[in-house]
Amino acid sequence: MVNQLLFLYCAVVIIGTGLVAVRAKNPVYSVLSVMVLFFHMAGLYLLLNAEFLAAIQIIVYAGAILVLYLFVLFLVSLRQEVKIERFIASHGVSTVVSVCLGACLLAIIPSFKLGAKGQYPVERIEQLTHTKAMGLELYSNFILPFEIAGLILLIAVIGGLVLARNEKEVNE
Amino acid sequence: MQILTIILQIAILLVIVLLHVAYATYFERKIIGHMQVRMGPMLVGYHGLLQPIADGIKSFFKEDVIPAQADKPLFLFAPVICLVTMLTSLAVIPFAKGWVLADINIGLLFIFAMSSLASYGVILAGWASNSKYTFLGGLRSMAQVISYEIPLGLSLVGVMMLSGSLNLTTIVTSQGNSFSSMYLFPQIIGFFVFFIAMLAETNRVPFDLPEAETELVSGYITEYSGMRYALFFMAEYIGMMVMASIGTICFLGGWNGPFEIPFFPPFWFILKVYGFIFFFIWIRATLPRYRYDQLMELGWKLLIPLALLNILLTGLFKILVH
Amino acid sequence: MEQLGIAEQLREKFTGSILGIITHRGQVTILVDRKDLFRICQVLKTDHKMTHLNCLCGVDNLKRKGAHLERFEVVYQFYSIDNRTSLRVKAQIPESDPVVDSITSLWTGANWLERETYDLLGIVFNNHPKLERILTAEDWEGYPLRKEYALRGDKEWKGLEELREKAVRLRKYDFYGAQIEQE
Amino acid sequence: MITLTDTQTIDIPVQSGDEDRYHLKLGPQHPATHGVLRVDLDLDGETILTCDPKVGYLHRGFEKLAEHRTYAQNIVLTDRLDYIAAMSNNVGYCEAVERLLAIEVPERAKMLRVMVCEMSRISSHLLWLATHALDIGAMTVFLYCFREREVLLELFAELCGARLTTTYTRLGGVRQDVTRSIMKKLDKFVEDFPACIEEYETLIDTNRIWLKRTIGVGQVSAEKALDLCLTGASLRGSGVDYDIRKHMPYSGYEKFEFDVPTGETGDTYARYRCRMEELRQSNFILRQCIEMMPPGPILGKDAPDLIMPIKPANKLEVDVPAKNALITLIEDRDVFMEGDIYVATEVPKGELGFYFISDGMGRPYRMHIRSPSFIHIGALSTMGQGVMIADLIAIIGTLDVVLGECDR
Repeated sequence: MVNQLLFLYCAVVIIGTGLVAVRAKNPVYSVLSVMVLFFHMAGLYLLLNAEFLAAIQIIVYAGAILVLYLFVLFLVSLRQEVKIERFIASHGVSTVVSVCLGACLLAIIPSFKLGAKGQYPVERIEQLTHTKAMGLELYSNFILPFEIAGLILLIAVIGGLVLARNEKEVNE
Repeated sequence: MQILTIILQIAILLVIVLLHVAYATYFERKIIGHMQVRMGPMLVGYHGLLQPIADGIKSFFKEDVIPAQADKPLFLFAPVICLVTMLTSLAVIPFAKGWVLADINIGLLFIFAMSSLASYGVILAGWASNSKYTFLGGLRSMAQVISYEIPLGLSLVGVMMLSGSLNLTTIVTSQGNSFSSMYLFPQIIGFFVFFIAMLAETNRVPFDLPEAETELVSGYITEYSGMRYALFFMAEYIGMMVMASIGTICFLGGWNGPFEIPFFPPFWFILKVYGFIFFFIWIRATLPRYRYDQLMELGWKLLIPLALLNILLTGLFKILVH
Repeated sequence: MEQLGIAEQLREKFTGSILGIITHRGQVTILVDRKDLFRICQVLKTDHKMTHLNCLCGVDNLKRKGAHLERFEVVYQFYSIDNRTSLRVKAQIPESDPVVDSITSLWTGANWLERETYDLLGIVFNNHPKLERILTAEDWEGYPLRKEYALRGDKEWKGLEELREKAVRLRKYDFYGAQIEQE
Repeated sequence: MITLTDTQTIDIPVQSGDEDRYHLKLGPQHPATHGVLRVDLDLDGETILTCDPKVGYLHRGFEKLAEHRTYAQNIVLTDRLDYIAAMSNNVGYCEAVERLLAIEVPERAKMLRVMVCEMSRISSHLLWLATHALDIGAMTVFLYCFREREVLLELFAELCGARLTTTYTRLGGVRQDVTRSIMKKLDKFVEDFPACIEEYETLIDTNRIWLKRTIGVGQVSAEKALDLCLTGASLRGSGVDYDIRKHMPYSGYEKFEFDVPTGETGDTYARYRCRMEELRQSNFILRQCIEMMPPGPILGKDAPDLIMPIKPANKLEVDVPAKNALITLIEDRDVFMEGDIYVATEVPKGELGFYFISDGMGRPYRMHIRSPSFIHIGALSTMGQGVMIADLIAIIGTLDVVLGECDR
């Protein structure tokens, strides 16, 4: 019962802050509402006993990526941003798009099945601790995708460095 | 009933920690004072012992000035974010065996999460004040937090690998009782990286760039006054204590000491934390401040490679032992 | 005397431009025509190693009588660190056309000294990169070091009132530049 | 509330145009600008694109004021120039006026002047070191320096009754003779001081962060330094051997033995080293002063009275200050002859020059003060280009400026 209430709370807040993020006139407020959203996402993870995922959600998304967003926001001239008109001019288009998206979401609801399935149901995770379970799975069955993801990130990092350096040389 | 006990525990912990904060400012002023051939506070009470209380009363009753052009809700909220995140991270710190509010599995990660959130307070304070100095202070803080979170996390990976857990109590118990089995010795590189990153994470000298007095007036707290200013101060000191506790738990063997103290198990833990805080203060009295780009260089070019090396060495060590 | 020697050499080089050589208390001053001032300074710097510009200031000669004196003069004091000699150069400037060449291209440090002279005496320097008021406010009226300028005025600086008005006016706007509704 | 449709033009500085630039007005109320200096900065991140120092907040019109006061009255004004080393200014001013009016100064007074000059040089350099270190972030040096400076200021107070605004010199000599107690205290100070210098150096000299923050920062070549008209330690740090005490000795400096320390690299560290060496040399000069102090009068025979002729007797126009000030006319003395003079002295900040034009009266017709701080701040816009904010603070510190002297 308590769990369900908590889930309800998190879900409502996630939807609410998501709306605020889109509707807020001040981009800083948008980013902040996204932060609150991430918190409640972490809350959802915790309800699923995925505490490692919850912590990473906060550290990486709220702690690092959103800070970067804020960084970028602050660097562009914010006061002018606040003054200009919103970027979607016609409400008609946005209504159509969001209605379509909503319909898609509703359409896939029946395919959800309650309760975790497969090798790691909640009881097993509780026994193993989530961190360990995830580590085991990630470094045994999913080692190849994991390495590929790492490689892609490395390429992105090197690409970023190269781009930054080129720009600097051009400036000089 | 259970909830009541927890609330009582929280209240006791809060009172003790806040008193510690008050007296940490006192000791900082006294220690720096004596290092600088002066006395420090002397007037309120015997040798100024009541000074923190006088300061508290003063800042509580001072006018809370809000700049007319500030973004009011964020301006009011920013110090609260700082303080709340710092206080929350106290919940997972084990002061002695069983002396912990929430013994969760991911204690270490939880503290990282909280400390990275505390930077929001700083950043928002810098932005919402709508002053150029606070804004630059906020920007600096952002960059500093992003770059030093990484070595701070990586430096503790070695400890996680040795103890095989993220739970703080397990980390302490796996270090064993004896002096020589503290992780300080096998993890000396990690400790070095951690110590420097810890200074940067708590915005202390020589990494106090976000509030660099002589460059940015007071950095992100330039526009704050009265109680809100004090909240930032408290957050900074609690941050120091949390970081010192993490250092104690992960490298110095937590509450383990050369002999047992009856009735008061956290004795050794608190002593080690005091030692850390004394180091903080000593460094503040001694070192000049880094420049912004030098700080970045140190973080990215020295600390992160060192931390990675430490992880590599620890991994090799583990493979060899098994 | 070495200073006099330099002065003589200059007189030979710039015939007609050196109006006079004065010695007082062991210091030599040459009076020069303002047309050749820049070139004389250049020669002093390169040929006579007068690399150090001690002093640059303007003088208002309103209350001083003299045959060679115009309304203003600009005084340059040079020193040669290698030869340990110094020389003073004075350029006379008439009131009707208070203009003289700037030596900022020879000494960057002269920039502010010339600005100061302009600020306090109203002498204009040709080719100066940024000839603006420096010690007084941007919209200051008059040139304080001129002799007819009173030591004590009887009114406030006019910028003060403008500032006050501006402060009152801006109080109406908030962080985003929008108007605050009056309570 | 935010009203998006309102886009009226108002005077709030909204950033526009070049978005990369961030305008920062550093000062005039800022802990690191040593008074009321304002520096208008254009920033790209933390790097300074253009740097435009603004001065004049402390402009009190001394040059104008001096034209309405007698030579003797103007000594008081010189205290307020570089209020950190008022003694040096007093001496510089009196040396200039004495040269202009041909007044002889007795030997003892000269030696006393050298003594107070060097004392104020030490005190000024100590304050410089204190604030410079504080600017870079080392706060302990600050209090150590003040410990020694306090001794000197107490000595000043004992000597002439004031710690900062001393007005110690008089035309033709000095105002007060030293007592035995002062000499004893000074002797003790001179004895102890070298150890104190070493103490400061152990704190910062080999500190890695200090070296990182000072080496290569604000570098000027010898040529560039001359071009910027830098003087004092700022010039000597670039390797130019120019010290007025050696080049144009005044007040009997030729009798003293001392070295002029010069640097090579011309960066903040070289200037720091120069000034630390100067502290030692000043201490050495003080030692010689104590040993060589000759007996005799402290005021010359032909020292003018404090009352000086204001107007030639044949002119009768009276202006406001002469009416208000209690000054009576006395006979003209032949020393007040027409002419001009430029006399420079080496004050802690650099070359302090006084340019006088006399029209034969007891007041200067024109007094121009060549203040080192003014020119050093002028050099800031060149030196501060392309560095970071923290470096700019270090450069302001290393130039050792005092705004009282800059704005006059």
